[in-house]
Amino acid sequence: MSSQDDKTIDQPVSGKTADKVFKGVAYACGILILVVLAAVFLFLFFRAWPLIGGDQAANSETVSSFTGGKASSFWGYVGPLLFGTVLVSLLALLISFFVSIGIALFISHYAPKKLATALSYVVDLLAAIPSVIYGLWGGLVLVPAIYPFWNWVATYLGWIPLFQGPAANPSRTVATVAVVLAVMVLPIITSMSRDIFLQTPRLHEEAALALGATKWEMVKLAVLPFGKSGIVSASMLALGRALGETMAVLMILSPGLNYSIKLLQASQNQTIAANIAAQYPEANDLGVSTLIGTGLILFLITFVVNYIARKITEKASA
Amino acid sequence: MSAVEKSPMDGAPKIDFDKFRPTRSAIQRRNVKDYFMRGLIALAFVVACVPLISVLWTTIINGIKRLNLNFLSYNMTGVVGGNQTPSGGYGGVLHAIIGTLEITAGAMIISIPIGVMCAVYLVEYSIHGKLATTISLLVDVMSGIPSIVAGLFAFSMFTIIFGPGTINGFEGSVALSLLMLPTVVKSCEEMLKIVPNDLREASLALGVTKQRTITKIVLRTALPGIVSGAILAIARVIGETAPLLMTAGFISSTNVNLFSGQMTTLPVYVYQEYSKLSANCPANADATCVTTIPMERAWAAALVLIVIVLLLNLIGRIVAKVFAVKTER
Amino acid sequence: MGQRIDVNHENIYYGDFLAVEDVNINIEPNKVTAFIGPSGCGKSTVLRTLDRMHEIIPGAHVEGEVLLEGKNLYAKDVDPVAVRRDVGMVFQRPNPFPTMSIRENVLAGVRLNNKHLAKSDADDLVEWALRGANLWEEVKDRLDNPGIGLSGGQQQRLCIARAVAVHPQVLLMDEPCSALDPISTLAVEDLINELKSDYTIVIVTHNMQQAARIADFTAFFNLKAVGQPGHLEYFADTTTMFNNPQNEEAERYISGRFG
Amino acid sequence: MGQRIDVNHENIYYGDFLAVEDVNINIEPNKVTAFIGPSGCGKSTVLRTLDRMHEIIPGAHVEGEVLLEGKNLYAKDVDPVAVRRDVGMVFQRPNPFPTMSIRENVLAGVRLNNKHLAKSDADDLVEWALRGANLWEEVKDRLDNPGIGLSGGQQQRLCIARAVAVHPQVLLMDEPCSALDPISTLAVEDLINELKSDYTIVIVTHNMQQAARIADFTAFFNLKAVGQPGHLEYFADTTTMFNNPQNEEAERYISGRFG
Amino acid sequence: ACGDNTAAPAANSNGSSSTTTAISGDFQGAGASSQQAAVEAWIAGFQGTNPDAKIAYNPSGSGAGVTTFLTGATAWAGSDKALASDEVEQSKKVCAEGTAFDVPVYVSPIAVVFNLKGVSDAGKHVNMDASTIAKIFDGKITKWNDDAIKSQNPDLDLPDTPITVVHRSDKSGTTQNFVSYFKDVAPNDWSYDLSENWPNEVGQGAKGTSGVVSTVKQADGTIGYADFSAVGDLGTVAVKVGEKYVEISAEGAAKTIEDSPKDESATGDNRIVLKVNHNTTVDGAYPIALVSYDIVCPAYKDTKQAEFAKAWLTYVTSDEGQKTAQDAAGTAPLPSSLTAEISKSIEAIKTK
Ligand SMILES: Nc1ncnc2c1ncn2[C@@H]1O[C@H](COP(=O)(O)OP(=O)(O)OP(=O)(O)O)[C@@H](O)[C@H]1O
Ligand SMILES: Nc1ncnc2c1ncn2[C@@H]1O[C@H](COP(=O)(O)OP(=O)(O)OP(=O)(O)O)[C@@H](O)[C@H]1O
Ligand SMILES: [Mg+2]
Ligand SMILES: [Mg+2]
Ligand SMILES: O=P([O-])([O-])[O-]
Repeated sequence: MSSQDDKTIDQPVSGKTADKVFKGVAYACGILILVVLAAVFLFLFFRAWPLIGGDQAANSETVSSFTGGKASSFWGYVGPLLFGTVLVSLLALLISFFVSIGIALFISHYAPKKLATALSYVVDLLAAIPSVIYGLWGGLVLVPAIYPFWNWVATYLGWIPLFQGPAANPSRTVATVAVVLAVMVLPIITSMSRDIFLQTPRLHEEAALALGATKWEMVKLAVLPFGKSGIVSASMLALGRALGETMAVLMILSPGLNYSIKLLQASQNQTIAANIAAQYPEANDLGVSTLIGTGLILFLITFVVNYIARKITEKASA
Repeated sequence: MSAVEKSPMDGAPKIDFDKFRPTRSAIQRRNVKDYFMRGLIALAFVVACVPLISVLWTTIINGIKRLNLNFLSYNMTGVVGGNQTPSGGYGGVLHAIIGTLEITAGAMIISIPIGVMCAVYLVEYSIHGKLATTISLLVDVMSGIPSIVAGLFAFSMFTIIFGPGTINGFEGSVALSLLMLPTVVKSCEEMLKIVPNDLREASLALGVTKQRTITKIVLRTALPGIVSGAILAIARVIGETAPLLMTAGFISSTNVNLFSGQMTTLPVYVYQEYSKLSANCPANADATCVTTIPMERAWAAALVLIVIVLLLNLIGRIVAKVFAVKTER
Repeated sequence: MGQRIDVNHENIYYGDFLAVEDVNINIEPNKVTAFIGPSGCGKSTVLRTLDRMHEIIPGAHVEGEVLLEGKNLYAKDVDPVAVRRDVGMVFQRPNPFPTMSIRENVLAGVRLNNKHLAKSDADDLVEWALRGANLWEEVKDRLDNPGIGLSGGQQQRLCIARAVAVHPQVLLMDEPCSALDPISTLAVEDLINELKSDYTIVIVTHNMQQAARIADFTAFFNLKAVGQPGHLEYFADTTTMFNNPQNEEAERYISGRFG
Repeated sequence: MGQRIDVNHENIYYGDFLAVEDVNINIEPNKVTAFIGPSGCGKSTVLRTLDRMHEIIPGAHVEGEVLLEGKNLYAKDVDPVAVRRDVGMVFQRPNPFPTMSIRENVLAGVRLNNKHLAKSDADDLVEWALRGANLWEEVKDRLDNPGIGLSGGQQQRLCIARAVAVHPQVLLMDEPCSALDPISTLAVEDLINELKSDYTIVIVTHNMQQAARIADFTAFFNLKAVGQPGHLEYFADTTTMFNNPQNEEAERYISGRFG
Repeated sequence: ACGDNTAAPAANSNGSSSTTTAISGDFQGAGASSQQAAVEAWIAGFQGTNPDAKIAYNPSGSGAGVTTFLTGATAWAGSDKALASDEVEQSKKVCAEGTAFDVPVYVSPIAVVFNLKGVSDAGKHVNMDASTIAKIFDGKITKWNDDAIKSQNPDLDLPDTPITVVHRSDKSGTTQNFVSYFKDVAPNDWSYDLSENWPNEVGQGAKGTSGVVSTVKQADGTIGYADFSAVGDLGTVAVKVGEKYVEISAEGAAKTIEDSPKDESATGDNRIVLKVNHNTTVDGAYPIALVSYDIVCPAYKDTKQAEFAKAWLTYVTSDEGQKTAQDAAGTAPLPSSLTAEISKSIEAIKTK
């Protein structure tokens, strides 16, 4: 080969500008996240301001009108909502977590390749089923179908406060909503953890197998540790979706404003998001402020939840 | 030779390996556990299948009844009660399909470039800095923004900029892009992270600029993952109802202009039809007047929505396959 | 005591691709057998069939018999997990478990069978195995640091320690020294010499001097052309192989030797 | 023509950890310089400072000077991209681009820099580079297959071909042969011998015979104890290094040689 | 636009009184979701004579509809309840002059629906007086075979099924109208303040009329309240008026409204707000009914909007409009006693 023209390190490098511009754009996009979030926060805060800076008598009147006189202060209103939101979401996550991880492992390491491909596809598809459809299904199909089961639970496990009877009929209860939300978030956790599990380095899997590990031990030694942070982040995404889910809750749950863990009884809890959707259409200006105030609380809660989760991940990977 | 070095085994403890030999029962236990976990994992799969199949089955069975060409080619103008329209149908979802596609496309165009570039910033440029930690934490937080709050945000933003009562499709796109963004960033970030560092080093060592390394090697290698992440993000928002109720509104005629006028999307359509529950028929109506038509339309529209999602998935898969990258594991 | 391995008419496939053809070899117990041959001839592939690691690659399968003390590893009723318990393996690329400390990496295999290991037993075992891999001095003060934080050579020695710690009957090594410096290599070779009184050892190596130094028997694999299946060209005791090979290909390969 | 490299008082850090201390070395143009030394002594680390690849590791930085033909690579106005264009590198682990075919991998350095090559020029370049890496015969019929589909040894040779294809002034190689069989190694060594008329070559190797065979100069790195920084113990022309080293540590290390 | 169904042929379209030039342009309305069915039918009918008028109605809810109207973004609002006085005040900002006013557009009976094996599925009614209904909805009566119910239904074989009350969970005009019936007729059995929110925690709440109806359908022993048009094949309660039990019907509701006075507390020009007389004893009157209103301005900044609002209300309150709503949404027509007054209010809209 002919030698090329001599290069030296002094020669200008082409693509320098592109390099700088690209870096600038990347930084800008990173910072844009901050800006957007700040905008959302500020807007919510601004719209919720009358709760703090406005006429307090009018505020408590608004809250009374929302709650039928049950609460008269914003905190008395948001407290049970918050409780309900967290209760429903955690239940949903609890139900779906182990099932999801199981399915993800099934697809990534247990099922024959062809079946796994088909299942992956189905899971991706299910992740995409809109919540309004889950709402339809939950409200019209699941609610009547699941009543005998809840009734059975209430009859035989009623001594556990969670399952205290009588089971509401129709079962438009926290328990049923949690099942629907679990079904909704299941594909999210499954599809993300499956992707991560599939990325487990072959080297590590082989190391485990060569030590005489059974398949499950291989999963425990190589796959799960590798996927841990992915699983946590998938769960957080799922929790985020559950916390903010509106339509399915709105269409299924019979709401109430209690600090109650009677999962099988109706009119016990309500979630913040569903409450906003239910009340927003008929709310006046001050009512909207109150609802946005609750939205702000939800926003802060997700902040806290994610912050804690992040700390857990950091510790795990340290 | 080894005389030069003293043997590393000098001073090593003596080990009685028989102590560690697996006992029969230990092996038995491990095998049982292995089978047990295998069973549990398969069971998890079966358990999850029940509701998921039920959802699909219900939607298909109920939806197929009214899903026909007429339903796909008309909107809801001129539909009165349970009466048949002059074209022989009962109204349709053409306007909602157009609305869904336009609004979702708008959201994609906003959020995918931003999301990918943000992930690039997080993975390729930030050096574990405070800013990056904050941003990626906030991305997590953002994924928890309730869709309804996103709707309120977009609504008020447009109110401030374009005057009160502004409602249009693009407003819905903005609300949805807020919801899509964190999903795009997160999945893209994960995908960029698993691109082996070897490849970046190989490219940089060839004297390739960072920008070209990222666009031509890193993003290229991660592309299938990014595509499937983007599809997941689209799936996350294409079914949103609550924020679109306030931002894009609801209209029974076809509106193709994303930037002006209300726009119906499929989920909103489903919800509105569900809310109607039933339609009235005049006292002297004949059999062509169907009182249960709104619910039937709701299920049919739900089925259309699922089919659209399915098609998107298919397209995504084909794209991912065409660009597929064989990485060793 | 080590166990003997007899391979009869073995064909090895990756999917439809026949990678190695008709291998017949008798591996003596308590001896070191080295596999040599050009790149791509299937040394690693054959080695991996000896503890049924080959079959974890999707589509990969084996025809023929591999007898461990007369018992066919590929018989229907044999559990591959049990096989791998008895036949340890060290890989070409170091692969410590990234989430585990150095100590936990060494104990990983033992823990599978002994959930509750006495601390003192565990300590002894860790020290014994790490000394065996000539890593003890370097890491004894940071046993609780992650194994992945070590340099490449250190990682490989850690993997050897991990394989040795379960005290297998047979030890398979796929170029275990290719990432090691001479001093570590020497230590590992000493270890192999020491271990062969207890175990049967099979080692793949590119380094013919290494084969000559440590192996009792040497198997030379070859392939007729690229894309063709590899095969066992010549098998002999090491002295014959290197001094007086009765096979032209082997002689050509060895006489081109260096290093 | 190759360029000379002078390293002055170089300290290399990973974050706060001083990995290599006070390196001073003069690397002659158009000669092969080998780095040897025990595992973890910092051979790879030093090598990577010669084309500023070190600094892409977060927190990693360098003190001191590295002069390429008298020009400090670490001067403010020097662009690392330009440095790396002049100084090619081959890594310990093969790392072909998985998205690219064999052909595209070879051309990557040229193509990624947005240079347009006529098809015939490209074909010539691919053949030249692959022949140089002794890979041409094996892959010439499947240039459009993915590079990742090759065996480990083949992949590494592909990476050498890729580095060579951009015609660097200096070529850095970090144990390029550790995954290669003897025949490929021989070919690469021939290639190195051939290339040194045009380029300056620095190679890290564990194989002292390799160093003795191909290097004109040899640098022996060492480390006092684990956790301590590594340093350049002794630098000499290869003949002196292997026959008559003026350094006790080096002599001890080399006399423990084998293989 | 594409996909439009050709407008239903306007039935005997010589009916419209003032044959001014056809309206054209884009017009928006928003408000009560309960009006949706009627409004859709009206839009179709209105476009029969004004094919170039593009009208969109967003059934976002009465409150949101009024709020949107007060920003000036819509030409009219549909609402289940009349404007509050501060809303009237606020409307000064939006209307070109004067204040907004409400015009009744239809009357709708509220049904007390139930699902009880052996009764509702046999197509039978249950008789109840206001006090019994109030006690059920207040959780005081919990069994279907309670003496209070039995005594009023000697012919029925009532089972020992527990009663599950189903009420609206969202703010609702239907709720307010329903409980105001208790307030007026059985004040001793209903102690709660009047509100659009359901006041107690008895039974289950459901979103929207559709939620209530589908919930009632789902289980045996349920009872709820819903707009008549949504009842379907559920059982309905015959309500005691005077000494008789009256089954629900559009005509019955119309009779009650005819017997209802104007609400004197609603002050403001042109406003026609009715106070439903739940205590009516008119023969055949069904006392639980609500009046739905359209809210418009007497003058608009854009005269096109004014012309539209005028033509729209004219059509909606015309006999033809009322008939359309009755067919499409099962509403009851406005009593003829109001016709003159309504025309007067509509005439007040300035189109120049
Ligand atoms: N996972 C795989 N799938 C398909 N073919 C494979 C796979 N692994 C190896 N091969 C092929 O099998 C043949 C033998 O490969 P093997 O890795 O056993 O050779 P080797 O002698 O160990 O080479 P090296 O010295 O480079 O490690 C080669 O042609 C290789 O391309
Ligand atoms: N990315 C890194 N971060 C922190 N420390 C590192 C990193 N890479 C290497 N080191 C440390 O720097 C020292 C020198 O490592 P280096 O890899 O340069 O040694 P080497 O001589 O190339 O060893 P080997 O022969 O095993 O490749 C070692 O102590 C190692 O632990
Ligand atoms: Mg190999
Ligand atoms: Mg190194
Ligand atoms: O129409 P509603 O006010 O009852 O929702």
